[in-house]
Amino acid sequence: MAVEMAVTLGSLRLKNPVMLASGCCGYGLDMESYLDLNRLGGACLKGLSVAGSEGNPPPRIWETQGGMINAIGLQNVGTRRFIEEKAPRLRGYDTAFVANFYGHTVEEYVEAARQLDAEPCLAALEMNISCPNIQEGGIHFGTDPAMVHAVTKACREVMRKPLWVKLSPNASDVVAVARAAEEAGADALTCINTMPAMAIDVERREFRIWNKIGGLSGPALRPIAIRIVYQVSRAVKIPVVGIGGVATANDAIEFLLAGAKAVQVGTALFADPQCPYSILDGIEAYCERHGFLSVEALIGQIKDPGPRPGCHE
Amino acid sequence: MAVEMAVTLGSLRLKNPVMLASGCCGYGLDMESYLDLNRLGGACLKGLSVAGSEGNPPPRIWETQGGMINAIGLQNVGTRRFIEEKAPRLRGYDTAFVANFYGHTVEEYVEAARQLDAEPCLAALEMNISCPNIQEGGIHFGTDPAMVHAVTKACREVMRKPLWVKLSPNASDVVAVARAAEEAGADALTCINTMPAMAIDVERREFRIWNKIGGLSGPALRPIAIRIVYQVSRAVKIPVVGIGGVATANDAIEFLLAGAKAVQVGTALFADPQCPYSILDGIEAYCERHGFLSVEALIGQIKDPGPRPGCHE
Amino acid sequence: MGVGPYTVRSNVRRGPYATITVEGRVEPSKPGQFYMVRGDWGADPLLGRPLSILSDDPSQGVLRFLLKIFGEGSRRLHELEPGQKVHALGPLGRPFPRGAAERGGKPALVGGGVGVPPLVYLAEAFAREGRSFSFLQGARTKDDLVCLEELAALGVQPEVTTEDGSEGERGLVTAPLKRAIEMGAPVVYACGPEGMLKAVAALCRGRVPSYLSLEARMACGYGVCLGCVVPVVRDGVRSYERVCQEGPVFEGEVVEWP
Amino acid sequence: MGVGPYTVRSNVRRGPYATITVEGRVEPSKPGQFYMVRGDWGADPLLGRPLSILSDDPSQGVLRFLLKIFGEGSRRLHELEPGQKVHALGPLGRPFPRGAAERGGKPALVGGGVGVPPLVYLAEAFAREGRSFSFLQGARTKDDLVCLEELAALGVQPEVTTEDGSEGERGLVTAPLKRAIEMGAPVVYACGPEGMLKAVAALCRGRVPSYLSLEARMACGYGVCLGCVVPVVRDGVRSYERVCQEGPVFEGEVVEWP
Ligand SMILES: Cc1cc2nc3c(=O)[nH]c(=O)nc-3n(C[C@H](O)[C@H](O)[C@H](O)COP(=O)(O)OP(=O)(O)OC[C@H]3O[C@@H](n4cnc5c(N)ncnc54)[C@H](O)[C@@H]3O)c2cc1C
Ligand SMILES: Cc1cc2nc3c(=O)[nH]c(=O)nc-3n(C[C@H](O)[C@H](O)[C@H](O)COP(=O)(O)OP(=O)(O)OC[C@H]3O[C@@H](n4cnc5c(N)ncnc54)[C@H](O)[C@@H]3O)c2cc1C
Ligand SMILES: Cc1cc2nc3c(=O)[nH]c(=O)nc-3n(C[C@H](O)[C@H](O)[C@H](O)COP(=O)(O)O)c2cc1C
Ligand SMILES: Cc1cc2nc3c(=O)[nH]c(=O)nc-3n(C[C@H](O)[C@H](O)[C@H](O)COP(=O)(O)O)c2cc1C
Ligand code: FES
Ligand code: FES
Repeated sequence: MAVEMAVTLGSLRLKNPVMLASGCCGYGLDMESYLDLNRLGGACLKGLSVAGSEGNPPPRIWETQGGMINAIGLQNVGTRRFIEEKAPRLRGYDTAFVANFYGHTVEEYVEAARQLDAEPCLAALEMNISCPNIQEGGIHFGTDPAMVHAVTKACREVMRKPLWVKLSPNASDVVAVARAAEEAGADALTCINTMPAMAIDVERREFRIWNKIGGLSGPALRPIAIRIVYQVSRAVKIPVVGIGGVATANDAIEFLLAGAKAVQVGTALFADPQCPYSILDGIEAYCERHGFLSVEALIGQIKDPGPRPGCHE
Repeated sequence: MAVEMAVTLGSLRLKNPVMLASGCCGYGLDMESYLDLNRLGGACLKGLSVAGSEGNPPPRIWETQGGMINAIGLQNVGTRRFIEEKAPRLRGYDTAFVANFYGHTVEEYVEAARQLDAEPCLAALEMNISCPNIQEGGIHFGTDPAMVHAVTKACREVMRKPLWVKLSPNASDVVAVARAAEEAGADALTCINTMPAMAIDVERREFRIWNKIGGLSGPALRPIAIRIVYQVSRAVKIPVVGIGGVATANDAIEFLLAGAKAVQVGTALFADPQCPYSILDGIEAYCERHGFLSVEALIGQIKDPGPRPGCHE
Repeated sequence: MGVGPYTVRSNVRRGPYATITVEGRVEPSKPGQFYMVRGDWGADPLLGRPLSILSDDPSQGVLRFLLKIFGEGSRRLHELEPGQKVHALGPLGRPFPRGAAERGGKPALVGGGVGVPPLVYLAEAFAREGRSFSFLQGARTKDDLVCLEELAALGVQPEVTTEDGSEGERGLVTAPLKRAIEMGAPVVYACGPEGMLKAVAALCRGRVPSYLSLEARMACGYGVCLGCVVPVVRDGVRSYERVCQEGPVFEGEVVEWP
Repeated sequence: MGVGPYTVRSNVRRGPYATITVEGRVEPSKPGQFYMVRGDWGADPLLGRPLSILSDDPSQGVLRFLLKIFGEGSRRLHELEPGQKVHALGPLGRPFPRGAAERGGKPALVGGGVGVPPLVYLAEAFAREGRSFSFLQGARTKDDLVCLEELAALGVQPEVTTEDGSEGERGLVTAPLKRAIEMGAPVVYACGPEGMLKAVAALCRGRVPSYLSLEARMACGYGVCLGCVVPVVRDGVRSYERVCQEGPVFEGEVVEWP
């Protein structure tokens, strides 16, 4: 029995549901020695901005129990140099490259979206909204449905490619943010970005990370991400891409059953750059074992007993 | 050099900064075979409501990487039976018992607060606001500053004992929630409760937890908790109590340096009910090694380089 | 109550099974009690795993478990090497009550899979006291029979049933149990998979008292988390009781099956 | 590039130090390169730890590291037992450039602590090629001197300095290095604690090219996370470069010290 691995996210068809996560595979090219990108569903590239960024001073990372904190500071070469220097080398691949982009104002988002939309090697754009809005006193875009609506709409208007919006877990009502993005024209939602976190070196009494606060990623985050994928995928009609702590096929299947149409692998690549292969093999074997003819048939297929209003403690 | 271990939270003096967390030590009594409660700073008892609760059906718990999910459903005997059956056995202790309480309406909170406030064995009350407000369509109290203000104020008015408010990490702007509680008269803030989370049994395609969603606790959560303690303790004047993944003395010291006046130990008690002893010993040794004459001298003493506006990724 | 560091003395593996002996300070225990066991590793896995006492010797500071690989936690315990440290908390829970066994006749001990160890411990106690009893072990297939050596050392001849007939009688353990009850067993002690326990409870209901050792996911094992509850009905009143504290042994009559 | 499962062949411990030999598929490497090494455990610790190659033998599929306990990750690696599985990714990073060594004179190899292993590997390469060089090892005290056996096996007599004078010359390694430079060393290769590297860079600046192998916290080790950067200044332009990719070996002249 051959399992149909392809999944469809709106107008975009991925050859399988396993992608690389933004910030965890550079511009794709650095993965070449380890992975045949053409075997993957796709890869989300390091977050880009119009101006580029040299990133934060070190230390930028710290490992925690079951996870890690990073504050890279979105180091990137800028959209222009990306298009000139990196994109040409991506054009030969037969996989879906998704450019992740951000800004500090709506205008910066729109300009990045406009430039990247014109780049033929990209299958879609993924908007990172876990950034401070410097016009609104530094509130993070992603925590506020109204700001998410505004920035999504503004970008959608200047683009032709599919627009994915990547949600932050740090929102009181992530479903409201998801709905705002959908209403404003998002084509898919990526759930989730990292959770703001901190660690302290008690011997030196110093922050472990230059930026004090960084983003928590890895397996520690997965139960939060699964919950959000489940909540969001039931609340919107557009496809959801699951991300957060995927390291094994079982992890990926958890996301698919919860309602994600595809998954992205981030932190797990650091310990094992080839884990996407075993994830793919495992998903296929699972489908065979459980009689699913396609990955699509699996999506959202958790047996759901309906509303459960109990308390969390 | 004898280190002064006592800490003062408003009008309440704890003999040391290590407490047991609510829901992780029953009504205190179940810990007796393992711990001399009189050696601890205090213990927060299992969440109480006026009506009591039989709790959720099993399965109620699931282990995740570096953490666990629980949805006990706040099983408790109710305030009345607590006062009649449990409290008398707590009266002989020389430690600070804190009753954790909750409701599904403001009235339920107020009634629980009123009853517990009259119980002499209690040093303070800790309000759990991570519960759905059934009058407001099930939105969790803890995510909304206005609701937190209202419920805090209402309880404060009927009480004499110190009122601690236990914040949920699941708020877009946890500082706004903290400020609302402070303004409404909270005497201290406990940071943090569990984070909503989910896990799926992929072989059976079933939720791991009857309630589908449960609360994530344990070391996985600690970097999030440290960040929140740091943010909140800098934003309010009332004391902050740190909680989330404390298992070792270093973990506790991280919280104290971040700005917590005391810590609570929850999930770590499950693997080692005596870990509070080693935490206490370790804090004392740390103070000696670093020349702190008292734990109070340590609180908030992270070397802070000032604002760091970098991005989290 | 022991909350101790222990050292692995030996770990004898047979396929997915392992008989693990640890050394340390061991408090006296009774058959049916268990320990929460954890290796000396990081925060993944985080919690101890409940394991029944197979046998112990407080005077020698020795404790034995029979373990089967189930998921990640048991896989890690299976890999322990002699000399490695483990944390174990126990003995925990209520043991098999012995009152009904005094009534004369041969109590029936019914075990399956990793439910067998606590019954081997019970058999050892009975054997030491010179009481006779019958020991029934059910398994899917021959390879899933456990503790045969331990039973042989006690001079116990287990009545074996396997579902595929690869050893002993073909079928379920309820067949010989039915005969044992007909022969006048005054009480039934059982531990094993849920299906087996449910069938044992049904068979015993109204005829003979049964004591079933249940399994449940546990976080603490000592009563504080309320994570391990099962619904029970006592005097018509339904409530949740903790498998680690009110159990793991429950009267068959009170258990409400899913 | 090897992304492999390896098996621990031996782990020889001396206090906080351990010389760990693993077996598996080993790709050819050069001195200064490293591997990301991780035990076969759960998600805590999560990431590999960068370890310099002490020596390797691709034809025999053997790889050796010298490890010192620093925190939790290295403590867990220190505890590995023969037969256990490890994951190792490598060889990674740019090796020590050899061009300047061609110029004649004796290159100076300067190591301290866990910075010594890559220099032992370099010494081995020089020895094999029949080049002469000087090998300086600095330590706080006698017990922190490492790889003395390996050096002896290569016939290398290291010039030793200890801060407390417990072995060799009392003082810092910069003293013999100064002499080596005065004697005409064409190039300096160094790896060790930040303070040592900074002093070496200062001493060499303007006199002799220096190549320093830096340490940084790493998540991936192969260039994708941007976690391991250090500020460097090239042609007056400051930027962040990745220790795992543009390094770990940098010219002393370009490194901007904290
Ligand atoms: C009182 C009692 C005594 C037991 N005695 C033995 C014994 O002597 N030998 C033996 O091999 N096994 C015994 N078990 C079962 C054993 O505890 C589980 O097989 C083990 O916990 C599975 O953990 P895991 O990490 O391998 O599985 P996973 O499924 O990966 O575990 C995930 C979580 O579920 C829990 N869990 C999963 N299955 C069970 C189960 N059947 N019972 C309880 N918790 C479970 C785990 O503890 C863990 O918290 C006993 C269980 C109980 C409750
Ligand atoms: C290129 C390179 C080569 C190295 N070669 C060796 C070697 O051959 N032998 C050896 O013993 N050590 C070597 N180290 C240092 C070794 O990697 C660290 O001691 C180790 O990572 C510490 O991990 P830990 O968990 O014990 O410490 P923790 O402080 O608990 O580690 C926490 C985090 O910080 C990182 N970290 C802490 N200290 C260092 C450090 N000095 N360098 C890099 N990351 C650090 C860890 O990798 C981990 O992510 C090398 C480091 C680098 C960068
Ligand atoms: C080092 C690092 C860099 C990241 N950079 C970005 C980024 O540039 N843009 C973005 O949207 N997400 C970024 N992320 C977040 C990841 O894409 C992902 O959402 C998160 O790490 C959770 O997934 P994981 O647990 O699989 O890593 C980064 C994560 C890490 C660890
Ligand atoms: C099994 C369990 C039950 C809990 N019950 C309560 C409760 O009744 N009231 C409450 O405010 N918090 C409750 N909590 C949350 C803890 O008090 C604590 O905030 C959280 O677990 C994080 O701390 P930890 O990582 O140390 O466990 C419970 C946690 C667990 C694991
Ligand atoms: S396992 Fe915690 S109460 Fe039973
Ligand atoms: S460690 Fe990831 S880029 Fe260097």
